[in-house]
Amino acid sequence: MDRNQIAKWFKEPSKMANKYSLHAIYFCTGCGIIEVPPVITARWDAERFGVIPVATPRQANLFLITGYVSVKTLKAIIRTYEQMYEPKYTVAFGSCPINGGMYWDSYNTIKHLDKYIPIDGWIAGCMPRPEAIFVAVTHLWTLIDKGMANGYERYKKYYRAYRRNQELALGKLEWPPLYPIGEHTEGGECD
Amino acid sequence: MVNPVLLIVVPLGFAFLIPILSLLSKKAAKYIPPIPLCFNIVVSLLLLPRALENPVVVSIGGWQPAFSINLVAGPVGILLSAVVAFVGLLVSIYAVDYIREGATDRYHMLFLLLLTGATGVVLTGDIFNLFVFFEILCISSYALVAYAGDKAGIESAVKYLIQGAVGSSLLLIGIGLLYGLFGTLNMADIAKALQSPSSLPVFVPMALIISGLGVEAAIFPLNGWLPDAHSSAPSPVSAILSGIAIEVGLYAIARVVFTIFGLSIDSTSNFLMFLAVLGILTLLVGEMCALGQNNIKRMLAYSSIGQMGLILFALAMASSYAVVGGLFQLVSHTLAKALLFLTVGYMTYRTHSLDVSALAGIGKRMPITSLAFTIGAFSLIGLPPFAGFPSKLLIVRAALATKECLFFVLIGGALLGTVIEAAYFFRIVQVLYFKDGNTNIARKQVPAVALIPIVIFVILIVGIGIYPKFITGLLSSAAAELLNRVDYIRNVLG
Amino acid sequence: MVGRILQFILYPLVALAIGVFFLGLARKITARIQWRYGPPLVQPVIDMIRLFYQKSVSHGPVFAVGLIMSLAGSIVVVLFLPFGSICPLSGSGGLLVVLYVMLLAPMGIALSGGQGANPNISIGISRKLILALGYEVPFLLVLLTVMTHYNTISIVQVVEAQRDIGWSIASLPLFLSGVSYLLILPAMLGFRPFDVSTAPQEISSGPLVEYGGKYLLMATIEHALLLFIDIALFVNLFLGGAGNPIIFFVKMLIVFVLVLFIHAAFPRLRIEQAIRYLWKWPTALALAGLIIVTIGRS
Amino acid sequence: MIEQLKRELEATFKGVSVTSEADRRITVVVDPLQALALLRFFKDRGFSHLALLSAVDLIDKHAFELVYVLTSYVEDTGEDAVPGELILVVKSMIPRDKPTFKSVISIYPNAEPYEREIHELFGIHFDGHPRLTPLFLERQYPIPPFRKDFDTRRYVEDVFGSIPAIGDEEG
Amino acid sequence: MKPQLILLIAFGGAFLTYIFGKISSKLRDGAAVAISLALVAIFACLYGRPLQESFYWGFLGLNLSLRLDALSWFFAIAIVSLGALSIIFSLRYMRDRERTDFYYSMMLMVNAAMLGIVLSNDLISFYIFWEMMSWCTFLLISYNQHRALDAGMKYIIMSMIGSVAMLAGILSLYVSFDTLLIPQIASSLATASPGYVLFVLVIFGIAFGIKNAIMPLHTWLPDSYAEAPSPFTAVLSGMLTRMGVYGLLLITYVIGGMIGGTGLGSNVSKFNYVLAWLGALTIVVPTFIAMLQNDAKQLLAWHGIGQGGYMVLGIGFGVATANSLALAGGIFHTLNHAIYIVLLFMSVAAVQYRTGGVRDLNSLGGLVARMPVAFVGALLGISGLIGLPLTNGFVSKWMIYKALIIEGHPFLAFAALIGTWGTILSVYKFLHNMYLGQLPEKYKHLEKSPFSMQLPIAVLSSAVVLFGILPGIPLRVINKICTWLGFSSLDVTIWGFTSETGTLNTINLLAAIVVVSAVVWVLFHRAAKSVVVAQDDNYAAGAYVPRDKYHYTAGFYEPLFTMLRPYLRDVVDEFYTALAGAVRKSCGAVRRIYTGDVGNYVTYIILFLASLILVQLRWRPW
Repeated sequence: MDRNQIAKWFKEPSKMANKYSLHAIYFCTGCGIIEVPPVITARWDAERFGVIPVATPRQANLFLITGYVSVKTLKAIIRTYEQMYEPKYTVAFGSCPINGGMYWDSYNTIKHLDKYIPIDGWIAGCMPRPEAIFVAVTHLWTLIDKGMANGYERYKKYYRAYRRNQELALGKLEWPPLYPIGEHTEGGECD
Repeated sequence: MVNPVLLIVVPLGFAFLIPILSLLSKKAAKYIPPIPLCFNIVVSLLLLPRALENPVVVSIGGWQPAFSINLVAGPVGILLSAVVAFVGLLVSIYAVDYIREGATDRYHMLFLLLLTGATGVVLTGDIFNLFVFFEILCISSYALVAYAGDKAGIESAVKYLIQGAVGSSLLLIGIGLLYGLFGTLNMADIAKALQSPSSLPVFVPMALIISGLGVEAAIFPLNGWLPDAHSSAPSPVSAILSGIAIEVGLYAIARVVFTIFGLSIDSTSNFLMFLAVLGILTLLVGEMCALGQNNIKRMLAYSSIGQMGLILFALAMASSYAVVGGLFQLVSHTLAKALLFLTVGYMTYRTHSLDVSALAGIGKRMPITSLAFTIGAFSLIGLPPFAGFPSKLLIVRAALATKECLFFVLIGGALLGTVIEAAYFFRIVQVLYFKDGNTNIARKQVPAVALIPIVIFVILIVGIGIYPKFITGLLSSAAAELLNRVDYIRNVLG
Repeated sequence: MVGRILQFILYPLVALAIGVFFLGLARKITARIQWRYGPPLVQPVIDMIRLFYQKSVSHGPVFAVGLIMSLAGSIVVVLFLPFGSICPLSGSGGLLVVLYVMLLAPMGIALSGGQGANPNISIGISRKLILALGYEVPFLLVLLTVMTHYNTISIVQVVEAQRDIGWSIASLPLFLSGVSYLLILPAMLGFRPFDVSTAPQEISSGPLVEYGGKYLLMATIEHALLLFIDIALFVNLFLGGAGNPIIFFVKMLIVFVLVLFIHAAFPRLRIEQAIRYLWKWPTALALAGLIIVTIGRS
Repeated sequence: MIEQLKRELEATFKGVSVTSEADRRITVVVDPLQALALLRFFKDRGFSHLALLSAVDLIDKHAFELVYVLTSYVEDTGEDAVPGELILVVKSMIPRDKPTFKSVISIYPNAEPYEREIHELFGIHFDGHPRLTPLFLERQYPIPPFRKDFDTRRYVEDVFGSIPAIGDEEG
Repeated sequence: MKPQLILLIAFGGAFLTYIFGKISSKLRDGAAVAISLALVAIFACLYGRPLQESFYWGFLGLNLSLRLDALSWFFAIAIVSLGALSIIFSLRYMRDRERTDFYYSMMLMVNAAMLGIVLSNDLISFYIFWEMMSWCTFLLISYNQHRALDAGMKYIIMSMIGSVAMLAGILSLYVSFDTLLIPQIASSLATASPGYVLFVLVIFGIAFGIKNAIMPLHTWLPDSYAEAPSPFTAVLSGMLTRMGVYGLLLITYVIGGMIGGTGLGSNVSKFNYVLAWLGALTIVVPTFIAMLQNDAKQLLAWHGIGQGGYMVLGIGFGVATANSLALAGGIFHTLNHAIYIVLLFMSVAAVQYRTGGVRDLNSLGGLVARMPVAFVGALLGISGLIGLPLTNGFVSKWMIYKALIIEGHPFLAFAALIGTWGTILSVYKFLHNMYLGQLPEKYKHLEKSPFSMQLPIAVLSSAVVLFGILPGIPLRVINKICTWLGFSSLDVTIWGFTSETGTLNTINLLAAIVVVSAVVWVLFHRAAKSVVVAQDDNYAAGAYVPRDKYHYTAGFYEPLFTMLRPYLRDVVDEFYTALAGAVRKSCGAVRRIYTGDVGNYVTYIILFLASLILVQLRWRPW
């Protein structure tokens, strides 16, 4: 935790600020959300590290995807992820987003979440404990330090592939694509 | 040189000429009436300068005053006869085109008779003569009301006849009693001989005469006949009835009260106060009945009752300003009400129904007539640029000048009446201009013949409204003549 | 002259610093009350730096103009308030102008929120304005009591008057209005019992829903300044507004901590409950104060 | 009370078998044609609460079994009723190859979501149902997923497996 | 340039436009604009020169005369300029409506009548022009037919009651002083008995109260404003209703000498004190009723009443305690209110013109993208209405409040301040529901408002800001009016007031706000860029809400209304409707006297006669 090394602050303030002010969007995607209240309240207090839950994606720069992702929830996750703005990081909770976990053969859950949205950090475990969340957060700090937490750049770079996968999984999406894809934007004008 | 008797004789002569002429050619009858009326206007204008200094007294038949029938052509008489003749002329021009079906020649004869009666009442100085002319007036108006020939017309004419008869009989009894008391029929003689009007033997004839004349002058309890008569009569007839007949009745009451009984001079009796209260009562009843009315002619009839109440109130105040205001209101009401009835005549003729809502959209179809109607209505309410405003102004000023709180209350009632009047007239104006309807009628003006009188009336109303000095001079001298009884007696008895 | 220009520049920065310190203190003390360790005192500064570098969403020109107008309004109000001995704009209108310039802040946020075109924003703004109407009734009564009592409309003269006759909260009528001011302070600052307009759970932080990086930065600065203004106004009017800034800051700190305890302990009221409360006790006290003052005066 | 009910049932409906397992639970098996009449019959008797509507895929009998579980809100369902409510299970079998059945919304309005769910997951069409739109699932499935002949692993393999990972095909 | 020549131009212009209208509509529009601009030019160059001219003796021996002095010039320039702007505005607004030449001639006639009122030096011509104004307004209000007819009737009946009361007042003055020239009345009224002065004040107070819609007499205003054609509503709300204020100022002039002080003066100050309290009541209640309205013009109409309360409060309080700051505040507020209420009505009219007459606040939204100029006009209008700093409303409200507080009347000030907050809530709802929020699908391709509508909006918006920043310009004229009315003059400077009990300096305020906004803007732009996003790319808890289902501006202050609704019923209006019903029922009853059966009528006659004689026999009254 190099929060109070003033020199670093002056050298690269945006990276340091991003590290020590991670506002997580409070969006219950799956069974893992039951882990978040103890994390942010008295016993484990994530606010020590500057992590507080916020209500809207606009104010957030950290997206915790907690638990299995059903096909219907994926639509909401994509929409929320696209409504957040750079620099933004995603951390996937539990084994289900990694490879489907115990729902590996269910027709209704998404197996590999990173085929649809970029993920910066994974926490294994079928519902990891709060301490694991803090490990993830500190791991995320090092990633930010090394500049490897570049999920949002990957999303921008391979947006066409991401969009194609999303439409493969969900069928036609109502909202226009985030970045101009060019050849097959049917109708909707890109913003 | 010019003898006031001509004013009565010429129209009477022409009246009897019409049936003879109609034997020759049916159509000629309707062009006759305007001639004697023009003659009357010319004569009264000629008489005017002489009458202004002192009234022209003429005794027919050469007998001495105690017995002779004499005419007193003072400023009041001349003024009113001029007004009667003028309005009669315009309405006769209007009737030329309006009256087509039925016995037109009999209509024109009765019309002339009515006007002669009115002129006679205005000019006469003898109470029995007053009664005779009064009878001519009433009988011809009964017949004219029934002229339309439909059920409503006849029924209301019969009702009018009955009430008129009762009124005339009361008048006759009153005159008889007076004749019994004073042995003379000449107003000036009676006035000279009469001391205190409040003594019982004098009061009873006065009461009789006033109620008799009151029936014709549409005072509150006595005017049951007016709404039916004026609404079911053809428009020119109701124009004449509202315009002239009831005004003449009111003049007769004023003449009787002021000259014969001299109530204005002796301060003991406050009978005038009673008349003033009666006037305001008539005003309020007339206006309130008109508010809820949706038959347009009945509404105009009720508004005539209202206006009569106002004039009676003004005259009953007996101060110089008040009487001037009263006479001014009388003239402006005659002009405005005649205009209203004439315009309504053609509107209802075109829409075939008397209902106010049927008049929707007439503003676009008959623009000039509805503009004339609006000007007439605004003048009746008393809005500034029109004739009604100065007259109402004078009446209110006179009432306030008396400084008695009763008159404050009464004038308050009068102003409330004005507000109610404004309410229903503005509603009609809205219906005329701002409601769409009657799209099927062709956008055609009133025929030219009817248009002349309407335009003249409008010019007169606006002219007097903007420049009232035009007739205030004549009115003040007329008021003076009405009020001071002594000059009247001196002039007549010489 | 140079001193005045320096005052013009430094005073808002000092006010901002105090406001941000209060925000950090608020989070720290609430955490400690909730038995948590809580973020460092400088956490708001870190958040603001992060927001400064964060990209954000805009919904059109009014979205930004409204926010700029509201922040400018707050800063200008700060210039009107005497802080210890410094008072840059004392001579141009006094309390009435402060009252009306304070309107700019809520109007600005309402305007920019309006263009955000989000149902949460509209509900948030309507609650914010209703709440404002709620606390304005007692607030205006309090200000009128003070102005009528000292028969002046300039804050500087009120402070000078208190220097010789002691704190105005000591005199009976103004004690009532001082207590009433304290009762409505949480509503004015938007703290817990009354933070119904930016409730994260119900309407996902009301007017702030669409505010991203720099917009959220402006909103936080504006909230910090609001803290400073309301508490400085209270200290000036009721606690005598000390000679040098240090004592002034200590007085502000005491008042702020008092309000903070209420903030940390109470659950959020519904908007009707808030209005009913605001129009019952604080208004009664303020009205009593005003009646006593007017009777005393006439 | 149960015997009296049983007698009435046999009297009015032919070919219906009534068995009672536990002390307050009766199972009635009826052929689809008379099912609606039976449900109407029970509704009039006070069983106004349709607790559950579910289907069972009897793949070996080539049939779907529709199970309606009825209870009553009111304590006593008749004059001499036993205190405590009575649970009724009405079963009817429909052929698997043309799985259609009449909708019971006219009798039990709250059956609407159940019927949509069964339509979505079993593919049983309820004619007379206002809107048989999908309730839970996001995607279209060749065979309704709850049917026994739906091989979920193969479906997952060819649907989700076929979606390439990001970044690897561009090298 | 004699005053009656001006009136001749004004009235002649009205008839001329009607005749031109018959020839060609273009000619008529040109003529209307030319005449109104000519009038503006005339009055502009008549600034310093008082005129006195009696022009007509013929009217029943009364001498009608006109005058032009500081007070009448102040109102005249406002009437003429607002009239010109509304004529320019209605060029495009009334283009494809029928009976437009009637509309234009009536608009010019109303302006001419108002000029007549303001220029008249004696009460009869004052009354004549007052009546003409009333029935012209009636015809214009009923122009939109259908619902406008009842609004017109309500207006004309109440204004008839007012003018009838005024006629009685004028004639009682004439009878007791037999002169109607206002200066002469002023001198002779000084000697009149206090009771009589009170009577005159009450009578004229009723007449001017109805016209200025003071609380108990205000019920005609909301319907008339809402139903009249919008450009005329602008004139109606801007200047026509403020003839009541001009009347009040005339009364203060007439009773000039006796302000404050005992005896006669005490009556005057008591009356004005009651007027001030009525003004305070008129500020609070209509402003909160305005919050309930869902129709844009009704909302603004209720605000018209509320703001009228400020003027009456300022003038009434100023006269009651001889405080020239309050009086100046009242007069200045009349001008300010005229400017921003006309601006607001014009912006509503522009929206109405484009959306085909829609003015229901629950079905509009997001028009800022499509009609930016109308939005800026509305924004400046409402900030003037609220009194935000740098707008003209702020300065005049500041003057009234300072006077109230320094004189020690906090409760009046409290009512006025609460009125401001009521205005904020209802006016923000107006702006939000109409301009901000989601743009409905059907207004996607709405074009901008035409230039002829944007010009007046631009001119008025700049006037709002100009008088807010440099209030000295109008205040110098108002100061002259105060001295003319016999009050102490204020030390007015170009940027506000200097006085020992508290100065107002708008230039400091302007400088502070501009500098600070610049700093904030720079900070704002140095931060990371922001992406402009379509209106439906909005946070909705992850769901995507389709466009036309996303409209939500209905029922803006529902929680507050559930609490306040029972108290915000317009009790006065219900009372008046009940009264009207009672009058109509009694008229029906009276009509039953005429039963139509001739037997009754004859019995009436006989009964009348018998009672006459009986009464004479028994009591001998006559």
